[in-house]
Amino acid sequence: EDGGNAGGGGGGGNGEQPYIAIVSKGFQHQFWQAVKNGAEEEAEKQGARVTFVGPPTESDVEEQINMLTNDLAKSPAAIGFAALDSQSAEPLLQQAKSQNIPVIAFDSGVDSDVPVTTVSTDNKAAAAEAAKHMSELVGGKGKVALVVHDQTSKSGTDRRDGFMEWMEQNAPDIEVLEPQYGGGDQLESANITKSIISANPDLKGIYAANEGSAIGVIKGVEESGKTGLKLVGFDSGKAQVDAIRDGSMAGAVTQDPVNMGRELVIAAMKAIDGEELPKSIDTGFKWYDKSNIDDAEIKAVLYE
Amino acid sequence: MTALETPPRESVAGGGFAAVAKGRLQQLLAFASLIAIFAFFSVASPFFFTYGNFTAILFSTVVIGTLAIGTTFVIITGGIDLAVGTGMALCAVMSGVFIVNMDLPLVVGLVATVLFGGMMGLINGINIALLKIPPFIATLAMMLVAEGLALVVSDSAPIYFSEEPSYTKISTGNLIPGVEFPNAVLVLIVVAVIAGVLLTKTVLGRYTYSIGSNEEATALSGIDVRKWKIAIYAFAGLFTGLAGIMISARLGSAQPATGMGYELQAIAAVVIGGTSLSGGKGSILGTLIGALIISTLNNGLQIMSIPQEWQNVILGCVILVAVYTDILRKKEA
Amino acid sequence: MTALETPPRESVAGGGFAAVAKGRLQQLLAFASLIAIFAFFSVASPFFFTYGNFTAILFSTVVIGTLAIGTTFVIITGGIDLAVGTGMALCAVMSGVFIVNMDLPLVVGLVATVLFGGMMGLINGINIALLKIPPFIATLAMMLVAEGLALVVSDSAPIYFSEEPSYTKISTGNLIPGVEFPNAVLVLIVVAVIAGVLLTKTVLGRYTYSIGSNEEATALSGIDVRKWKIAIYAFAGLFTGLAGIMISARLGSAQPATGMGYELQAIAAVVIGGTSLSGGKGSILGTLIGALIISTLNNGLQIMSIPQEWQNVILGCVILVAVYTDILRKKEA
Amino acid sequence: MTSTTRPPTASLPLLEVVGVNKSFPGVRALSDMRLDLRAGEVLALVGENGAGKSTLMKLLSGIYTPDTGTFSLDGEQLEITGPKHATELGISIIHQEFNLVPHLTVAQNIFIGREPRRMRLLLDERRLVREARELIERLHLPLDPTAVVGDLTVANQQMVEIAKALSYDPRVLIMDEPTAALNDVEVETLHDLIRRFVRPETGVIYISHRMEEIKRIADRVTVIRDGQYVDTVDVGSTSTREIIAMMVGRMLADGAGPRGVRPDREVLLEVTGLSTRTLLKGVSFDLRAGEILGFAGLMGAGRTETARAIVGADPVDAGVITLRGEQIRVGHPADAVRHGIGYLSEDRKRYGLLLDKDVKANVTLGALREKFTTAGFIHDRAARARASEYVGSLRIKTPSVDQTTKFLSGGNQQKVVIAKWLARDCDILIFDEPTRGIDVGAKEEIYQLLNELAERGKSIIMISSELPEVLRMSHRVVVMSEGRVTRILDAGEATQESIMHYATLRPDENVEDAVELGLDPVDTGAAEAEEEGKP
Ligand SMILES: Nc1ncnc2c1ncn2[C@@H]1O[C@H](COP(=O)(O)OP(=O)(O)OP(=O)(O)O)[C@@H](O)[C@H]1O
Ligand SMILES: Nc1ncnc2c1ncn2[C@@H]1O[C@H](COP(=O)(O)OP(=O)(O)OP(=O)(O)O)[C@@H](O)[C@H]1O
Ligand SMILES: [Mg+2]
Ligand SMILES: [Mg+2]
Repeated sequence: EDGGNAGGGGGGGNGEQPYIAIVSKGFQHQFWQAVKNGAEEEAEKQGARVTFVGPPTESDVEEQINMLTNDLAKSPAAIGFAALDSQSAEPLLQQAKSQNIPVIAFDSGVDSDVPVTTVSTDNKAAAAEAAKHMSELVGGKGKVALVVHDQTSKSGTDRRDGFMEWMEQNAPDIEVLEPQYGGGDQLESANITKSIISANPDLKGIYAANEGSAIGVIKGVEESGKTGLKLVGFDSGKAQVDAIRDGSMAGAVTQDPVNMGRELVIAAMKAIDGEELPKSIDTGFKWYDKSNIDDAEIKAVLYE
Repeated sequence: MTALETPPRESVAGGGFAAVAKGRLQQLLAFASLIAIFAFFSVASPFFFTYGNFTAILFSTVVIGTLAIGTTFVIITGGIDLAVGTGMALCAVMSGVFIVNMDLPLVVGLVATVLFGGMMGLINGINIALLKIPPFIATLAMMLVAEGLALVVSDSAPIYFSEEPSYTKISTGNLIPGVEFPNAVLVLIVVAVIAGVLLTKTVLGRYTYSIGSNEEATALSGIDVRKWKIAIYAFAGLFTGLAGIMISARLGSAQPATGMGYELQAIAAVVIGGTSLSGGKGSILGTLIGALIISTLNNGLQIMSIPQEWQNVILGCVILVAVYTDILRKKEA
Repeated sequence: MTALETPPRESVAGGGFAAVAKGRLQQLLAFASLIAIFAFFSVASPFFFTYGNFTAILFSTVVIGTLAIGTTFVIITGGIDLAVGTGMALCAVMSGVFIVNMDLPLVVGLVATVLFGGMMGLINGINIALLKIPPFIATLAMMLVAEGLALVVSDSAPIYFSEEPSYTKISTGNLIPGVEFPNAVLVLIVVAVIAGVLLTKTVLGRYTYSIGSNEEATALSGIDVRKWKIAIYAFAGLFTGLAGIMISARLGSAQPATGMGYELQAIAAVVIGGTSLSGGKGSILGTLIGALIISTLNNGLQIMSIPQEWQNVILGCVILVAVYTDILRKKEA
Repeated sequence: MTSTTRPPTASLPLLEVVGVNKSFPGVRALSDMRLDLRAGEVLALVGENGAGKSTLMKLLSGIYTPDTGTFSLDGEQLEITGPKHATELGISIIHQEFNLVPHLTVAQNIFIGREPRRMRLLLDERRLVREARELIERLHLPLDPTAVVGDLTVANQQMVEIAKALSYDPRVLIMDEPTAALNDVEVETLHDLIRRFVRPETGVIYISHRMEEIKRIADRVTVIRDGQYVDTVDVGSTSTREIIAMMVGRMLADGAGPRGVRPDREVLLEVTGLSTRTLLKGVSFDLRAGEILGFAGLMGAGRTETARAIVGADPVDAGVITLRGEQIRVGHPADAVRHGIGYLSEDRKRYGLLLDKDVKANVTLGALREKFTTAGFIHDRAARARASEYVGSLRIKTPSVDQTTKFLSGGNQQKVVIAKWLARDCDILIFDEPTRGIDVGAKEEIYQLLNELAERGKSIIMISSELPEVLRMSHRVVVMSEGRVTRILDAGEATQESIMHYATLRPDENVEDAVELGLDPVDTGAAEAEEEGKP
């Protein structure tokens, strides 16, 4: 392996450390920061060096391709990659393959035979879980709204479609309103939420598809003064956890981003060492609400 | 140069009676667009014309409105400020640092945050006035720096004000007893009035217009344009700081990654409100109306449950029509 | 209007010998910043100075570069175009519609896409030149409309060109046999040369400068400014169409939501390249250098493994320093 | 007096204007205006500032459309639809305002809209430059076709406008104050040009406030007052005083007062060895309280640059400025004004006015902080009162102090700038071409004003390209050439001839001149100039 060289940035110091370049779908959001933290922790434990980059929004496909290109130029020992669009990355994945750099897909699958394994959770299934709880909370009927962070990215559409499909199949009496998109921006999501509430006085519940949307929804409901709405969130973070504790949000689905980061690095190290890996590694998701929020296994997957 | 222009229909701030009346008329015209939009939505949706929805619209105008007021000053000088969006995020983070991490008394923390915004503006002003870097570049650089620093300072994690319940009251509390009227809107109104007075009644405001109208002539009149430009940018920066407080007070947390894109909305509000990007004219009232037009459209289209991908299309068209009608009316007035 | 400016010490393209020499010097100065940045990264990282990385930098310049070339024309007239980013996304989607959904022959589809971009520019031009809507507003509205329409037309899902392998070849293929040099870069070079010739050697280019320098005087000289402005915006729109093709060819898919933010980068490239936002001067070469400065910085900082939150901070500072050095040198030159 | 007496050379009316009315909001610019231009003549058009001269010309060049009235060319009635149409009809105009494209070159400006092309779209730049050069040579203009227009002085820009107008081969040439920015030598060049242009089939309408010029160049003169036609008379048989009387509606006192002697008061300002990188070489002079110090020189002699250097508008390389015996540092015009030195630029639009602001804002701009505020708040009423006061005392023609300045006529704009400096009340005022574009009546008023200021103990530097004005007003005259002070003349020794002698010394090219000035010719670069050899 010649990939272990520390780049000119001189972060590692130790030239022997294997270098894992991670190109994520995002960077600034808490979810991605949690993945990053998990990866960095694990790398430290294993004596590896990681870098973690991601485009500012989950629609900046070209930017992600540029980032992947740049990281490939550093000849890393392995690459972790969460594709915004599988197909666009295919030529670069092929290039990685020809340079003998193992690629580990994470977060969502990549339609390609290049990645040696995929560390992911099933967003659709997680969203369906949220739908199931929502249905129970509102008693199987009434109007439910969605505030989603993105209408084109895979995580956005999966979390939307998983919810809507479950409702369609299992809760015929629940009317799901046209999804609204707030770009994951708290303020915009809050404003959207208030509009939805104004326009639908008989609304029963709102589902928020990521952390930013969830904070916005919580704020919007609070500001509108409307009570009795059932809110179901996604991901974690302090604001959501607090809301669930004080009852303003009923519960949320969380994936385990920290663990995803860890598993990603573990898989990468194995790949570097030439070990066999399973086709996919599921990092799972969990439903949490007031009743189980302090359980050890839930606490472990929440990030603040 | 203006030989081709239609003769003057406009007035500037502080003119005589005729001028004032004409000025008012114009603002009424921009205001007319807003009223038309209001009327339309009121008819189109039964949920639009409610007290609750009005306060919702006003509430959603606060952050953009605050940023747009600061931006108005900068644009009247003929400059531009791209740093207000991410700068606001950095100020929000700084308020978290001051109030939560350093545990300063609330008032001290608030003042420090506003001053921090002023300091960013000051740096912009120095880069622009002393180093002669074009405003677009200087504030673009500041936008990037603030974006990065917000993440660095906050360690890429939100800072929560859970221990400071009075902090969120700044935005969501009701100072007026018994009336459901969020403080945030009061704050916006108060700063708008202050900004309006400063712009029309003080030397700072007058020089803001003069610099935008003819910087060289202003300098040759014995006014230290460099000093005043720095002052104006620093002053505008205070609004970035205030917006940082308003957004984090509303959310109960300082979100380091918010803010990008707000600058364009703020500029749009200013320009829709009749301030010219080439400088020399504009008003705070116009800016507020511009901001209200945008937030009313956003609100109304959502209330009408228009599919979101169409909302932007309609928003774009309505802005065009509103501005065009305004142009037509000015011509005919 | 521009009679009020400080007399321009610089010349525009197409001047006499002295003017040309001065122009060249200036571009060399902007170029010097680029070289300095290159030199720094080459020393700082062993991975930077490689053929592969150079083509990577060039490759990553293509889309912004193409947009920036179109934007250069608009900015030289003293206008601005905020619609190039989302407009590009709409054009990408339209190329998907033409080539994949309607199954038109490749060449026809490409031409149609470019013309579609031109049509968007035409609409901008009409709004600006005939209806007298300020460029900022007109193109902001177009930006919103295009953003929405890209989602509407594509049904919010990417359109894949999997059945059209020759489509992606436009970007990723290697026309030059045996040399690893992506076609996309060739395309950029070719259109840059064409744009440069048009800007400096044709009537269109001459009137572009003339309108930006003194619109009034241009009109009084008997030039139909409205007609030419429309033509210039429409022409600039062609580059939006081309950028739509280049980005979707590179990605193998038309992404309806990509594009927001590209307009700011394109404008930044133009301004860093020495084109003044107040119009009347600028060059294609400068714009290319500006675009290269941005993409080289992005590439180099990542190659150096600088943590991402710091990358923007550094990017901002370097842009400031680069532009400031340029200003200093011009003063001394 | 009627206009029916035709000179023997007179032929058919080339251009006729009948019954033209034009109003702007609040202003009746022209009412029942008429005018006839005969083929083969130069017709002067005179009137006070704001009389409506430029408005009439803008109607003729298709920029404005008249409310009522008709135009006819060669007896044929026609409608002028726009600037382009006007040039097609053979009417070319040189506007009072700057109407060039500053970023383009001289050649590009001259042929804008008519660029020689190949294959319809491609520019033939070489032919463009060649044709421009031919034109410039034919017209004997001192212009470089490849120079960028924005870099030229006002005077040279004016030359470009003239070249551009003549390049259309017009039948009617309208010149709206073409000489306002020119000095005597250049005026002569222009007049030569006009004489060569006037042929039996062409005619010129010539607007100017300089009466002696009109005497020299025009055949007849049409006088207008307050937008109304007064009369048209033969220049040869009418005295200047009569023309002026028609213009202002009364007889003006003969203004040529006694030339002043340098006041015997303390030296206020002393400038020593002022040099700039671009032009000035060791400029030194002093200025007493109550003195009017004239600055004379040819175009580009460096008078403006001296003024700008003193007030800190341009960077200074070397030199000492002493005020009341104390050395001062001036890095910015604000410093100068703080020390009581004010500068009125020669280019009021570029450097003097906020064109899109009202008269009041302009008048009070400089003194705002000192005179019209408390704690930063503006006293609007005081500002308005003061502005109205100046509008009255300087007879600024404007509907109100709220009128936007760009809609005032050129001369009235100049008065607004003067009012701004009067409001600021500086001890030292530098007037750069203070009467440029100002009508005779107003000129007298300005002269009186300068005298009054001087009597009140103010010191005045008056830069002017009009020698009669310099001679009449100055206690002493500083003559400059090529960035040097070549001589300071006392009132007694200053004559047209002596000033011209010192203004035309060229020590850098001419060794004898250098010797006369006591300069070392090697220092001055004369040697290099000789080596290069002049064409
Ligand atoms: N576009 C306009 N809008 C309003 N008023 C105007 C406009 N143009 C000219 N005026 C007014 O019309 C009158 C005539 O102006 P004009 O420019 O024709 O004067 P002029 O005779 O050329 O004066 P000067 O000798 O000072 O150049 C003035 O009172 C002027 O203020
Ligand atoms: N901004 C400028 N850019 C380029 N050249 C300039 C500039 N300002 C002045 N110059 C040049 O400097 C020289 C001195 O001009 P200055 O204006 O001081 O002369 P002047 O004696 O006032 O004559 P006038 O005003 O009649 O032209 C001129 O040759 C002019 O071309
Ligand atoms: Mg005039
Ligand atoms: Mg001068």
